[in-house]
Amino acid sequence: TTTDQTPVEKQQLRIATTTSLDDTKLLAHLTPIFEEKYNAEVLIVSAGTGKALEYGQRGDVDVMMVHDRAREDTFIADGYGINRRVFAYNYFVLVGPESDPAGVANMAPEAAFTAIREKGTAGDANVIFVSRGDASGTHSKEQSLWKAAGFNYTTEVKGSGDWYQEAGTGMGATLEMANEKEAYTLSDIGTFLAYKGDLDLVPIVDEGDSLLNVYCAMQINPAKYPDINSTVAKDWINFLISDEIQQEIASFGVDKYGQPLFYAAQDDWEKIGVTEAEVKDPIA
Amino acid sequence: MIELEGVRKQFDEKIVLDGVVGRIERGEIFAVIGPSGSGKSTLLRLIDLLDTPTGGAIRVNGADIHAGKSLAIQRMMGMVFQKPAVFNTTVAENIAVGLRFRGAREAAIREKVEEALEMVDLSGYGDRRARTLSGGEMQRVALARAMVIEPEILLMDEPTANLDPVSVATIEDLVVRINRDLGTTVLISTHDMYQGQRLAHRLGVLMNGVFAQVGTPREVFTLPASREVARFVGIENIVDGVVVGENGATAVDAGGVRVRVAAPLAPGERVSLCIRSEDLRIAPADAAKAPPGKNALPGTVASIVPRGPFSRVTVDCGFALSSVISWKRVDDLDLREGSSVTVSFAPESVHAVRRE
Amino acid sequence: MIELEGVRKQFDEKIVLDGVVGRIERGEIFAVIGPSGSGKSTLLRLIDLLDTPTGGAIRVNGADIHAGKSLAIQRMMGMVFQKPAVFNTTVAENIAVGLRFRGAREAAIREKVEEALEMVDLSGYGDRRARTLSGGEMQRVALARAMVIEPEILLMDEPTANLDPVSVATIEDLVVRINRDLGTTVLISTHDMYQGQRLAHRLGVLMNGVFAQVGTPREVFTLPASREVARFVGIENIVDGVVVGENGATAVDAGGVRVRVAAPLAPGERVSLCIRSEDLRIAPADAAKAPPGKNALPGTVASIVPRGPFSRVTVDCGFALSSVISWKRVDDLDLREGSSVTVSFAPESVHAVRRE
Amino acid sequence: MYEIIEGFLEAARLIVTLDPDVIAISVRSIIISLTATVLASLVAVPLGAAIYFGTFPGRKSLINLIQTLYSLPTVVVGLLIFLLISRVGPFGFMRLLFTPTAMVIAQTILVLPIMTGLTISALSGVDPVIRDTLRSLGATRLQFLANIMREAKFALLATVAIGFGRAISEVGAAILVGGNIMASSFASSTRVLTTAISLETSMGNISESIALGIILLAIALAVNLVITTIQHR
Amino acid sequence: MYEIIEGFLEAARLIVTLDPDVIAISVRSIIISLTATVLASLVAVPLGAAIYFGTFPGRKSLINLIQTLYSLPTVVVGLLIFLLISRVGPFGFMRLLFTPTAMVIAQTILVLPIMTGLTISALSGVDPVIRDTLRSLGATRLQFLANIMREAKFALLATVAIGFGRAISEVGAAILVGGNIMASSFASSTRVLTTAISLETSMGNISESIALGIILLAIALAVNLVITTIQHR
Ligand SMILES: Nc1ncnc2c1ncn2[C@@H]1O[C@H](COP(=O)(O)OP(=O)(O)OP(=O)(O)O)[C@@H](O)[C@H]1O
Ligand SMILES: Nc1ncnc2c1ncn2[C@@H]1O[C@H](COP(=O)(O)OP(=O)(O)OP(=O)(O)O)[C@@H](O)[C@H]1O
Ligand SMILES: [Mg+2]
Ligand SMILES: [Mg+2]
Repeated sequence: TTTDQTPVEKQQLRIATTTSLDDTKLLAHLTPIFEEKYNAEVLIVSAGTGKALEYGQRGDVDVMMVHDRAREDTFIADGYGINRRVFAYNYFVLVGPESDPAGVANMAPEAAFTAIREKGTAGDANVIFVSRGDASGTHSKEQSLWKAAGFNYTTEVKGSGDWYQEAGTGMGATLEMANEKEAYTLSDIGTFLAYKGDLDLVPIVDEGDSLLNVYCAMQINPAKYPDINSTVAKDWINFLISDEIQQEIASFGVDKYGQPLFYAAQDDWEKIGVTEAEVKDPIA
Repeated sequence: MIELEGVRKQFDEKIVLDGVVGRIERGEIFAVIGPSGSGKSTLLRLIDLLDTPTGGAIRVNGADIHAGKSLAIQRMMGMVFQKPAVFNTTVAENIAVGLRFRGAREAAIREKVEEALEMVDLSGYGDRRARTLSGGEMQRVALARAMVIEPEILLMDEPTANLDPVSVATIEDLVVRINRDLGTTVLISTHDMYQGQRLAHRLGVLMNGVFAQVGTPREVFTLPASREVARFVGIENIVDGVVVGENGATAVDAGGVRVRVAAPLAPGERVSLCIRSEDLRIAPADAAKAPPGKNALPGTVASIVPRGPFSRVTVDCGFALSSVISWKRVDDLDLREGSSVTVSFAPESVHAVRRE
Repeated sequence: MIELEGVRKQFDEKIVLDGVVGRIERGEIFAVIGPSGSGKSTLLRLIDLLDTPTGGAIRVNGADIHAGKSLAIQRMMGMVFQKPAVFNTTVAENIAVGLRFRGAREAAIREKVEEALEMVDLSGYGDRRARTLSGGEMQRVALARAMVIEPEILLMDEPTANLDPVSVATIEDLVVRINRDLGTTVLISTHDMYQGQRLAHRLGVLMNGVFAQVGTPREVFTLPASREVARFVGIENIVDGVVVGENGATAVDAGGVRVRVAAPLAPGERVSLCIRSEDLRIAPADAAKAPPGKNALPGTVASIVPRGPFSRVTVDCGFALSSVISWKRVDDLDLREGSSVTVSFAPESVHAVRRE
Repeated sequence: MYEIIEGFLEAARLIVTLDPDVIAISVRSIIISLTATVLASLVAVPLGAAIYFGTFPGRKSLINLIQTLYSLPTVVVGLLIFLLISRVGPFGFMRLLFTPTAMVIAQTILVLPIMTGLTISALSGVDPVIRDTLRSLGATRLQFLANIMREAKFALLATVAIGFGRAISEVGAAILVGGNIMASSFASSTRVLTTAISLETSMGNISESIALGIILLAIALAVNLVITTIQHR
Repeated sequence: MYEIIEGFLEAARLIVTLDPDVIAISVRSIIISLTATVLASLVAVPLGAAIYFGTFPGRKSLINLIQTLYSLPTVVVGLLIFLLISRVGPFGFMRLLFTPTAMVIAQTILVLPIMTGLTISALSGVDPVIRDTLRSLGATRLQFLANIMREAKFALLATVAIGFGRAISEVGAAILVGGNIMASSFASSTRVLTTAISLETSMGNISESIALGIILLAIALAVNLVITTIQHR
């Protein structure tokens, strides 16, 4: 589809993306390559996962890039999304003050969460956990971690005391808040690295499969919205899982942060628990 | 041309106009005079379609103007407000506004504005910012602004209240000229009775919500319809009394003093006698007797107050009578407080009004 | 008490006051008269510390009031503005403002306000919203507001411009009373010369940025200092001529007609003769000759114009001379346009001013 | 579009059921924004008066500056306050960041320019003769100001209405210095209506957002009715 | 605090080096917000005049409603427009979402209440005698309005300044309906100064945010100077 503002020959691709992909500048790095190759124009709308899904559900974008498996499944099951492909992953990290008042450094994630909650509910004023509290992918992950640790999130965590505070904002602001309050929080690695210079927070727990953060792209179902731009959408997703771009993703950020922000999904499909088709098969 | 048919206007509780009836003829200069707060401005505003009467009708050329307010009727009229406001622009632009509204051409506008400025003695003020003008200058701009559109009916609400006598004379001449040359009907409200009289063909005296009297200046000034009107039009000497018969002629007994009156009155009637001060003659007490039939009342001078180029001499003849005479004459007669004098006046100079 | 020492005021380019010099005594009523735009309001505003002179000084009791503006000096004065504005509250509150500023007690305020309302004839208006008052009512509220604080100096800028004669008389009486009873110094600007004269102990005629003349009303009215002042104070008959010697007496040749003058003048001088209309006597042409030494000029009636309770009769005697006489007398003399008459007046009635 | 209708229903439901979270958020919004408006009035009105009646050099430039600050984005205000009160900032020792107090400060500063500017407008609307009359009646500075303000009452209260509107509707500063915290105690929480709306929106809960927006407008309406009542008294 | 100083330096650098991205964003901000302000004026001024001079029933309630809408949060405006123009909305077929046009619409609607309200205030500041004089001079409706507006010029232009300030400083609606898109073509992009500031802030780039804020204020200053010049002419 085209809008009136663009030159006729250029196709427009509208992408709704979770903020972490945009904030890390990964997409800004990839789009020029795509645009040149496919003579297309990419329009990126970055929003929280919930809002991104809303855009997708209303047919306002052609492609969605998010990191919340459970909601992705519902989205696809409801018939809004098709052709999901996983193109990158990295890890969430539990960050906190260097002093680590709950003493949870290098514990397994679930154990660390349990310990923090215990100290917090016991009334240790130094132990605070700041939650995104905004139904983002990160918030979803946090909730699933509480669940894995054996707690009922809505009754036993949320509202169980002033130790648990919902920021209700984006990752950056949540990190700022945790920094100010010398509190723990769960962050995606990309945002944390981008902010690191301004923060006194350090990674407390950064290992464990349950911290896995998997990014996927999917097409909005043209059956729902027939005039959606499905050709370029396909091109984009196939572009992401192409060998060349997988390389780009794997090396992105090394020069700036000394470590990669994302890992290519191409060869690690088993580790991240998806099918090979989902990382490799181009969309027909 | 303008007919007032029981015009009423009420603000909240307060009834200001209580059924004003009157008729202003085409080409006439009609002055509305009346005390402060009597509703002169209110009446003019109703005629100029700026306010709606709460009762009655106002007809212009037969048509009820408030029935279907129309621009055509509005444009027949021009109004000068009591406290004029000027637009925040130059004097010339202020005067041009009405012409612009009527789509006049630029050259015509410039010429007419120039003429109007001259008329109100403000030539050369065209480029001044109107907001910085003095009170009187502003009033003259407002006048020029209303006159320049050559309305059929010119409404003026105390247009010379802030002007000095020389300017007043200029403006009055202008009004008379416009009325004479263009046939403009002029309705002017004024608190200056002399102005009303100088200018107007007829006067209406607005009091207590109605015209207490409508008539030519001479009628209103010499034959006021009531004690109140008499007082308002400046008749200094108003004496209350009762009519008595006296040798076939009519006389009025005012607290023991008899005053002869020319007009026939029924004995026993309670009346107020109005005697204009200029009809009184003050002479030394020992001067030749007044001719028979004339009133000649002895008295003593109670006070002498300067008033304009004259002095106002008040004589106590049982009741107070005052006369306005020139300073010179006061000196000639060697009048001073306490002097014994005779006040004489003709019975024809006495106007009697019934008291309720 | 108030000394004006070369007071100057300039707005941008325009010089309004150009070195006004004068002195107003304690307890005096001083009237500033002058044409519209001559700077009367400007002068009063400067005295009331509302504006700053661009030159000269104003002293009150010896102190330059603009050198160190002080509340104490401000509070000595009260001012009534030419176009008064009222506060958006009740009439009573409007009048109370100045008292409140001075911290008066509630009971005292109530009493004084009631008194003031009565003084200006607005009893019962206390609870009205001041914004809805008529022009004249507002002006009376402004008067009451300034008077109620009993200032030492009362400044009034055309305070009766919007009032009818009855109200004017009330206010004038009030001013005289305040001046007499409280010793208030009153400085009043007015375009109504008669008012100036009725009220003022002395008048200042403001013209071209300075006082063209300062004097008692009698001085200003009978002996104007210049042709301009003469014209302004309403002397209708101003005749230009050249002084000639005539049989030892002084006479002036005005276009061939000789007028005798009592005052000694140097022959050859160019003068203007001012003759008040009330000093003229108009008699039928065939009436007895005027006594020797009096001026008696033959002429024909050029026009008869009603003016107040009088008529203004203009006679062409080579130059125009007009006199104001009562209607009755016009009828008695059977005057009409074209009638041949003789105009007579004493040489003492002629005031001559030098022409530049 | 049905989200709008749903929003109304949701708003009705939240109000009728006295949803405790919503009530806490609404009360917090009212307290914070009213406090900020009152504080801002206390500064803006005297400041506006000082500028309007003042005759200092640079007066015109100052007025221009104030008008320019109408465009100050709330985020920028938030950032500046943030820098001042964050732990490493000059006022960091006061530990104000992420407290309702910080939000009051930010909103006060946010509405100051417009309230000051509108105060100047309100005062210039007073007839100059009224000013002269007050001076002439011997008003002290304070009496003068009090009376001029009474004359300008209508416009000044309209200014307060605008200030309150801007304070309660802004979100950028509130979220930056307040943090949109939902803690279990009322005092530690900083979530107000606008930040809650933002959050709901970012979660894609459009009906809830609109419901909260309607509640916010209902509050604004109530405040305006109070102001209008005072205006016409 | 050093971020503020850094912000100034950064702003200077961005301006001096004519950073093409910053210039594009700034120009877009100006175009969108000016357009919105002009459109809003075209609606608000006649509307305000109609309300001020009108005598219909419910007039007072309408004015109250308008004052209430001063508190309309930008996010709520954004949401409402979003619902209207998103693909499944009633105007979805026009494909306006994520275009500068959508942002203009949102900002226009956002500033309408305050501009209408202030227009009413501006008109009520005109001396009633001026109104009577115009009527008396036989003004048509249009001539009447044009002249009243000329008399109220000062206050009306101040209204425009406030409208522009609110438009260019708002972010909630801009981000919702614009999407903060940085595309390769100017016309397809929707990033404006405020959304860019939000983005920089969310990425922790405080100096950059402040730099952009300073540029925004510089633009506002320029626009204000123009308005002031017209006011005093
Ligand atoms: N602020 C101003 N700027 C420019 N000119 C002014 C200003 N104020 C007054 N003037 C001019 O100064 C002159 C004197 O004004 P002022 O008001 O003192 O006259 P006035 O004698 O009171 O006249 P009037 O009898 O008409 O009230 C006028 O020509 C007026 O236009
Ligand atoms: N809007 C209003 N609301 C209430 N009363 C009003 C209103 N307008 C005028 N009045 C009252 O109506 C009466 C007549 O007012 P109007 O202005 O017509 O008097 P006027 O004869 O012109 O007086 P003046 O000679 O003092 O100008 C006054 O008592 C005035 O207070
Ligand atoms: Mg009147
Ligand atoms: Mg004056």
